[in-house]
Amino acid sequence: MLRKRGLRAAIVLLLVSLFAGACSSYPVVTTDKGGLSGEGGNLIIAIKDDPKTFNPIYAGDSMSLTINNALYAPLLSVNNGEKKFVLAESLTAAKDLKKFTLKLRAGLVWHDGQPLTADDVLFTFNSILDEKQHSYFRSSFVLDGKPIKVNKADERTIEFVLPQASAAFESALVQIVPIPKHIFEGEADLEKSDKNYSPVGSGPFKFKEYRAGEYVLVERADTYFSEKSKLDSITFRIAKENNSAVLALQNGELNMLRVEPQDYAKVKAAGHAKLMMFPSGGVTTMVFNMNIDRMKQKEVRQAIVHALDKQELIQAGFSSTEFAEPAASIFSPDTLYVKKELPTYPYDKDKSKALLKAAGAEGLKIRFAYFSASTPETNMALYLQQKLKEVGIQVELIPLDGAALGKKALNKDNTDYDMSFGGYSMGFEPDAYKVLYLSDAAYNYSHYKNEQFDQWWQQAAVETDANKRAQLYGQIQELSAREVTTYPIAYGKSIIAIDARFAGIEEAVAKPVVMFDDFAKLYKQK
Amino acid sequence: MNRMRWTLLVSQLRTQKSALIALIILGIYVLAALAAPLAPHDPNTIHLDERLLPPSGQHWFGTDDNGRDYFARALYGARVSLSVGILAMLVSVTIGTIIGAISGYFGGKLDTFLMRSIDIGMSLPSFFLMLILNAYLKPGVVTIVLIIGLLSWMSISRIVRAETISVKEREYVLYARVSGQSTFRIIFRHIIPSIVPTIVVAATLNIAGVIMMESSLSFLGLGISPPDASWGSMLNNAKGYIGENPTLALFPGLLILTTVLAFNYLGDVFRAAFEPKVNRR
Amino acid sequence: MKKYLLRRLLQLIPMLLFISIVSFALIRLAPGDPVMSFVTPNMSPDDIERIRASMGLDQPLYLQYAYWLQNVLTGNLGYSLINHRPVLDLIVERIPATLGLMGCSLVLSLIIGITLGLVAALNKNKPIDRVLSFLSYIGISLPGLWFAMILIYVFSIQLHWLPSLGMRTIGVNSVWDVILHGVMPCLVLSITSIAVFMRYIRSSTISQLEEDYVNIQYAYGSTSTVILFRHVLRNVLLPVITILGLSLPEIITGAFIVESIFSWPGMGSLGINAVFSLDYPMIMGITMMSSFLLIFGNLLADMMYGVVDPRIKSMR
Amino acid sequence: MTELLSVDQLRTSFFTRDGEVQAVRGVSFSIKEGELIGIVGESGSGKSVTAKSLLRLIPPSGQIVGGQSKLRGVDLLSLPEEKLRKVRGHQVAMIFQDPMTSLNPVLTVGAQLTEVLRRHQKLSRRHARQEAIEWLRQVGIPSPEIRIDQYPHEFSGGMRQRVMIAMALSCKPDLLVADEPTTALDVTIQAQILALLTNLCKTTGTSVLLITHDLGVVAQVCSRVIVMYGGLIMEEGTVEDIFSAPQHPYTKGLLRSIPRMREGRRERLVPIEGSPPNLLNPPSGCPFMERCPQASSECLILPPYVESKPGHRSLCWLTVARKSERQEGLQ
Amino acid sequence: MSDNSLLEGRGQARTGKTPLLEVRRLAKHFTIEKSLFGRTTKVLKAVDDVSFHIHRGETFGLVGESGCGKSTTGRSVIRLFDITSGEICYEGIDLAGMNERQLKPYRQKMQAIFQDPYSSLNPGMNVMELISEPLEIYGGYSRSNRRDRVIELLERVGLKREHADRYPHEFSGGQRQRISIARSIASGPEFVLCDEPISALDVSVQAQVVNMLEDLQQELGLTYLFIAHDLSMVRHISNRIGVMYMGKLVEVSFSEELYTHPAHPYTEALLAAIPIPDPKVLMPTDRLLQGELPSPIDAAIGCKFRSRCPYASRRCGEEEPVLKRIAPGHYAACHLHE
Repeated sequence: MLRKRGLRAAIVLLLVSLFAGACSSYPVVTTDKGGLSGEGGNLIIAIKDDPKTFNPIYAGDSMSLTINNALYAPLLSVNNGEKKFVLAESLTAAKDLKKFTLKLRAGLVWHDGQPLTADDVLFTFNSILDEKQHSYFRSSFVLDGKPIKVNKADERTIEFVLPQASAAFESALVQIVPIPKHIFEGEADLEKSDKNYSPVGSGPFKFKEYRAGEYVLVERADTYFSEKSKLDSITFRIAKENNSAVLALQNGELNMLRVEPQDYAKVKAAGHAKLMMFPSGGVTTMVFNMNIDRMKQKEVRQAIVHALDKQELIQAGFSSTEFAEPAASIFSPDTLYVKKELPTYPYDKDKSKALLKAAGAEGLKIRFAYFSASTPETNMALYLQQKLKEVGIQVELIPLDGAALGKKALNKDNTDYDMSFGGYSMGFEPDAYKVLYLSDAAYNYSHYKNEQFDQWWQQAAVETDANKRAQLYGQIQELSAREVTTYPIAYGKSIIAIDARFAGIEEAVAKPVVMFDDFAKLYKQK
Repeated sequence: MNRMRWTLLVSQLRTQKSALIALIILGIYVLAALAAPLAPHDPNTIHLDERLLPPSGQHWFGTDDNGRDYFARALYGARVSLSVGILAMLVSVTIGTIIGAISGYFGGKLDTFLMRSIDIGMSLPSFFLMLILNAYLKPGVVTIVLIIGLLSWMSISRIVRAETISVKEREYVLYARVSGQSTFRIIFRHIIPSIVPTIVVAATLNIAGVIMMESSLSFLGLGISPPDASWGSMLNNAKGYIGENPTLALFPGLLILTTVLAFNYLGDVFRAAFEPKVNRR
Repeated sequence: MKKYLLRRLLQLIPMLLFISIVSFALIRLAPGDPVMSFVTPNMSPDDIERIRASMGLDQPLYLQYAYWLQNVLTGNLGYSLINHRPVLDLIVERIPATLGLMGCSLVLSLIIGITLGLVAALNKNKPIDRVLSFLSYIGISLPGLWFAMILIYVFSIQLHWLPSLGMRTIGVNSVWDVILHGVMPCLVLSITSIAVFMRYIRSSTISQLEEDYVNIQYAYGSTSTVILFRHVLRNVLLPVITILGLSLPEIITGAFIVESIFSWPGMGSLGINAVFSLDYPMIMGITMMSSFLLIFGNLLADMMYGVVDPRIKSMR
Repeated sequence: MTELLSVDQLRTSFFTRDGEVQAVRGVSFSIKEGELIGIVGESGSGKSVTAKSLLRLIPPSGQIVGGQSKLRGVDLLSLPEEKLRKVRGHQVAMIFQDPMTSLNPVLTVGAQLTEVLRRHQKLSRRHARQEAIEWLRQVGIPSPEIRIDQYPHEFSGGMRQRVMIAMALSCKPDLLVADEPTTALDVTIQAQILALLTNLCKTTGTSVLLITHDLGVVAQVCSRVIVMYGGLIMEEGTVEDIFSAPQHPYTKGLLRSIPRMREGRRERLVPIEGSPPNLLNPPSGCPFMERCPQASSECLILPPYVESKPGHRSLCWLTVARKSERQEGLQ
Repeated sequence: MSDNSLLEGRGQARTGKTPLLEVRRLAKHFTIEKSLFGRTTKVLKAVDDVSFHIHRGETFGLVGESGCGKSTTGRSVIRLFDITSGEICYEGIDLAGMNERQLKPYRQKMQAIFQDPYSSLNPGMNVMELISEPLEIYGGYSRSNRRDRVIELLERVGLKREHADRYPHEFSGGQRQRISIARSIASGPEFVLCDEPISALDVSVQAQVVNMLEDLQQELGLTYLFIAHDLSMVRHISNRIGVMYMGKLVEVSFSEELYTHPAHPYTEALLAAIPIPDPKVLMPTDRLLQGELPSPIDAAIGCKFRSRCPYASRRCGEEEPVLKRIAPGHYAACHLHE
């Protein structure tokens, strides 16, 4: 009789184990109340994906940058041109721009109560410069091969000695956020150390909890030196699918969301949220690959540009010019010395055909590469294909995923395609663009080589006189617009929807990439 | 197919009205696919001012997010989806039948080797294989056909192998060996014709699976490259507009559902028509 | 029985080894470069070279594989190139969600599939049988993506009954909330296997009812319900175990797709990102994990079959 | 011996897609207490369908379209289902042809035996197990206490048929219907099973209806024989009369086509030409007509049953003619 | 081993000539279980050390219960698969080692008819295609006279011209066996293996097929190896009969003598078990064979029949009996006859 019972037991066991496995494997949290929604409120912000790291010297992706902006306070920050001192009290540059002294505020403290001193800043810079740590920001502090020197003057002052003058040094400093020496000292490999999982920061919010694939929870830090955050906590909620995210915004599961152009109308109609729009600081361009002979001919480039109506091109990519302004200069609107009046190429089919005939390029065939996962690029490519067909140019579309496109673009003698889209956001310092346009620069996607052009960039980098610099950068933008090897299309706009119940948006100062400069200023109305 | 099986199939079709409906549906779709150029609008021209229009007299299925006529795109999409379905099925059925028949007929070490490699192939998550294979080949119909074909032949070869093993023991195959017929002739004159019914059934069910796989391939961004479209890629693009324009998702989804449904019904009708009871006492 | 289990386990090792070689070769030969996903213009080329070296990408392929294998044997699946965290931790964090989703959908499809299959078989050719058969046809022909969209449109957008995002509402921590979140993904994942089980149970019950041993039971005065539950059901349910094993590949692929539609925090979304950014160690980790799940699933089903079916047990 | 079962004008047809197959076209016979009667016939003669119709065990596509089958005066064919269930297995038991598929492969032999015992004899689980072991010993299965917990696949063909006999006789039925019980067995095992069956039925007084196509089995085992062809009874009589003085041309043809064991001379076999009739549209008259060497136009209409000897009737105009000649001779 | 003794009995068997077919120490073993490393641990000895010969024009019957290896012997003789050991000499030439190419001419001479009428004809081919297959292989017929040859064969086996275009499922069991026979004699063979050709047919139809086989043997001088488990029919058709038990040949003798004076206890029990179709002759219930077939896998030494043999002695358990001549043309493998 034993065997019979064994059989029945086996089947029952199979079913129960499957079900138990299903339920027990859920880390069902029943005790912890999640966000500490006290009277200050818990702001839920949607992010596209998990943050790559909580260690600022390795943070490159927008998710990590946004969260670190809440956890850590920078030395100083620059919003639409004007400087604001945070951890630092003052930054004085020497006459020859070769020496900078930085003075920290008094009484600064880390979230765990340890004092924040010049030692931490020194430790941060040494870690960044240390080749073994391969931090992402090392290149900004190595001027043609020679790293800068950092030494501690006293408990609150640091001196930076540069091997050569650099106007862009201040913009590099803005990106750096000090990390706690007492936490990371002695760690062989900062990148992989497990101290990164429970970060100790210096910003208005401190780290509470991270649940993979779901959310990152940060709460108000009382140790913050300036005005405490009115919010009790912020939850950065991971939402991959943007239409279910828009839905969650409507039923209150989310309070803040970066909105895609095509969802703008839907969110506006729903009326739950205020919509903020501000320049994203990014420039979308179209790049001609100068390694290809046909592309070397200026008439061909001009013919192509004349065949496109910039207004319609933007409408195709961003569904309306409301979400992306037509761009004239290769500099983004928030960059110093940006020029508005530059040569333009109005939509003129006959001129385009004439130019093509002059260049002997009838029946031209072009291979156009674009990033397959980006909807704007895909739609613009389709529009471009149809428009160029009208002037007799045959366009073959080549969709590539991020890794493949990146590798081809950075290959100096790449001939896999004739044209492609480009895009960058370099911040307010014009010298940062040098990396994209110098003849032998790593990221010169169009591989355009011009001595005169290079000289102007080098002079402007070391020129101390402001209007001399303005005049140099003016000539640069002028030449680029005439040569049209990189054709600026649009200045992108970031659209952020915030639940109507939250206020303090102006004080928090909307900012590209990290959404807001200071989350602490936001609060929940009663 | 010889006379006997043909009459059986026709009688089965007459009695099972569901099979008739299935044939009619497939007939309409194939005709529509062939007549695609006659569609009122061109599927790929972008009209920025006519974006996301609801179905109307002028645009029967409305327009998509680029202002392209959705009905025309559905017709051209039918061409892609049906051709991918049939071509991929042919690829997987041919490979599957040959390997299955050889492995089943010869048995021994060759059979164990083939079966072990199929076990390995089946335990590699097909999802990853799709992504990786697609990275090698440039996008297009040929790539999709190859990827899907290479992924779905393994289940067919298992079915064919099992059937070959059972047919191999039948006495008319023993007689063929006794009367000195060559192995090649035995496989192609006796074994494969007797397992044609199973192959046909597996083929129709495979087409259904292939069309569904094509739509999930598009979901992963690996399907047909723009400006052309398949039902799968149309469905995938419609994902973003499910809120205000559900029709964008409704039409391709319905078309895929009815096609796959038709193939499944046909598969079952073939199975019923060629049921082995025909030659059982 | 133990000898058979030992032999199957021994076969498992070369298979997993072979799979790891094939996937390593396939992944590493794909065009593109993992460094691209986090390179920014202000990083100098030699810094990039140093980063690539730190990832060990500059050594010859076979050496990289040797290191990878050596690490795996010591239980360390290497570091994700993008998230800078051990692959094992990332996977272990996510596995419960995927297993939970797959587990529930298997249980759901078993229960519903079997009951509907039996109901259809018992009322053969009656209206209810025709309706159920038609539904089962719809079930196997329904594209998962489309079904998910319909569910979202009806239950989330229009009726607001069910959330369509992630596994949990923020600030609410109850089992009921997780279940509410899991309803739609589970349904989408199991709709096809419900149909498959139903069709199988119906056809095999009908064929079992024509067997001699059933006639014998009638001849000895037994009723049809007793025959069904005491005799036929057992013969019908046994092969379900093998079908369970065979349908694992579809369920795993399906789980990956459903997870990204509903932002479900499982292995799937991790896998898709890893492949798009060519994060080699992560892809290897997830491929090996899902292959292991598949092979182990089939082995478990096979063993289960031996335990439950006396004919097979005595053979081993 | 009192009459146990009387079957009157039994008609059973199968309704297939191609039309009505009349498997049994009006069969009447009776079985007395303790009698061992055999129905012999080739495939398609309707012998098996007749047996199954007695307990209404025909597959769903078939239907009993007429006639009665009275067991001790109670017509089984019109009995409501729950009452008929009481009869099945208790008063009338059955054994089928293929032992390999008669037992449920996933249940132990003991489980299946005790289930029948407890249903008809209301025994406790332990008591039923004892009874089952006893019956296994009676049908000649060695060490039954161990084998009762084994599964059907661990028994040979012969052993399984013994289990079926145990199952049948354990409820002490009045009638045992055995549908080709030994066709699937080897000749030495067949001999053992037939010997076991006849002894047990004699000791328990159970009457047996044996269905077979093997004339040798009928001759050795049965006391009375019914010869069936084309869904009808061609001839019925005691086994001695049928074998020594067959009246119907079909019976004669059957007997002539089997090799005789007489020594020395080995004459050529005399087969019955042609093939069995198609019961989809059966001939109106005698079904054997197209294959019968002495067929005449009379055979287009079915003759009445005529007794050439008390208890020995046959369905043929020749018997009718012979009877009338004899009566003229008598006068 | 067995010498070429004088052959009386039916027909034109010539004495002293080399037999058409000579089987010496034939063995065919199947592997049931392999150890982890591929070494075979359990073997089923389906046919074990069987020798016999068949003269031209003779019918040699091979009988025995299921699992005794008679079908495997028959199929080994026509080289349907490779044998484990032993020789198969056709007119003195050993076929055992040959490959398919070398076997080709012998395939024409050796043909076969199988048991199940529903499985021996390819359901997808009509009668014309079925019967003309051997003609295509062994050539000599162009398309037109191939059709005439087929119709001639059809009529020879009692079927009509219009049957040529029908499919197997449109015929009764008896008619299908006739088609198999027509197919087997199409290429003009000398030897035909009949592997239980009538077991699946009704008694009346069996007689038709048996008569036809006898007529064809007369007319074409065919030699038959007739395998069956129905002993009475085998006795009718065979000149000499071999009885097999558990893969061994236990007795060989002329058909008449086997029935009148069976030498081996198993043959005796086998004959006693045949139900005689005559109520007056009652079966000897006392000499009924008891017990079950032992499992074929256990490799016990000694006579395989000893567990069920009423005369079993100690010697039977130790030493395996060998086929010995006990009378002209009559051999038995049993210690009783030493």
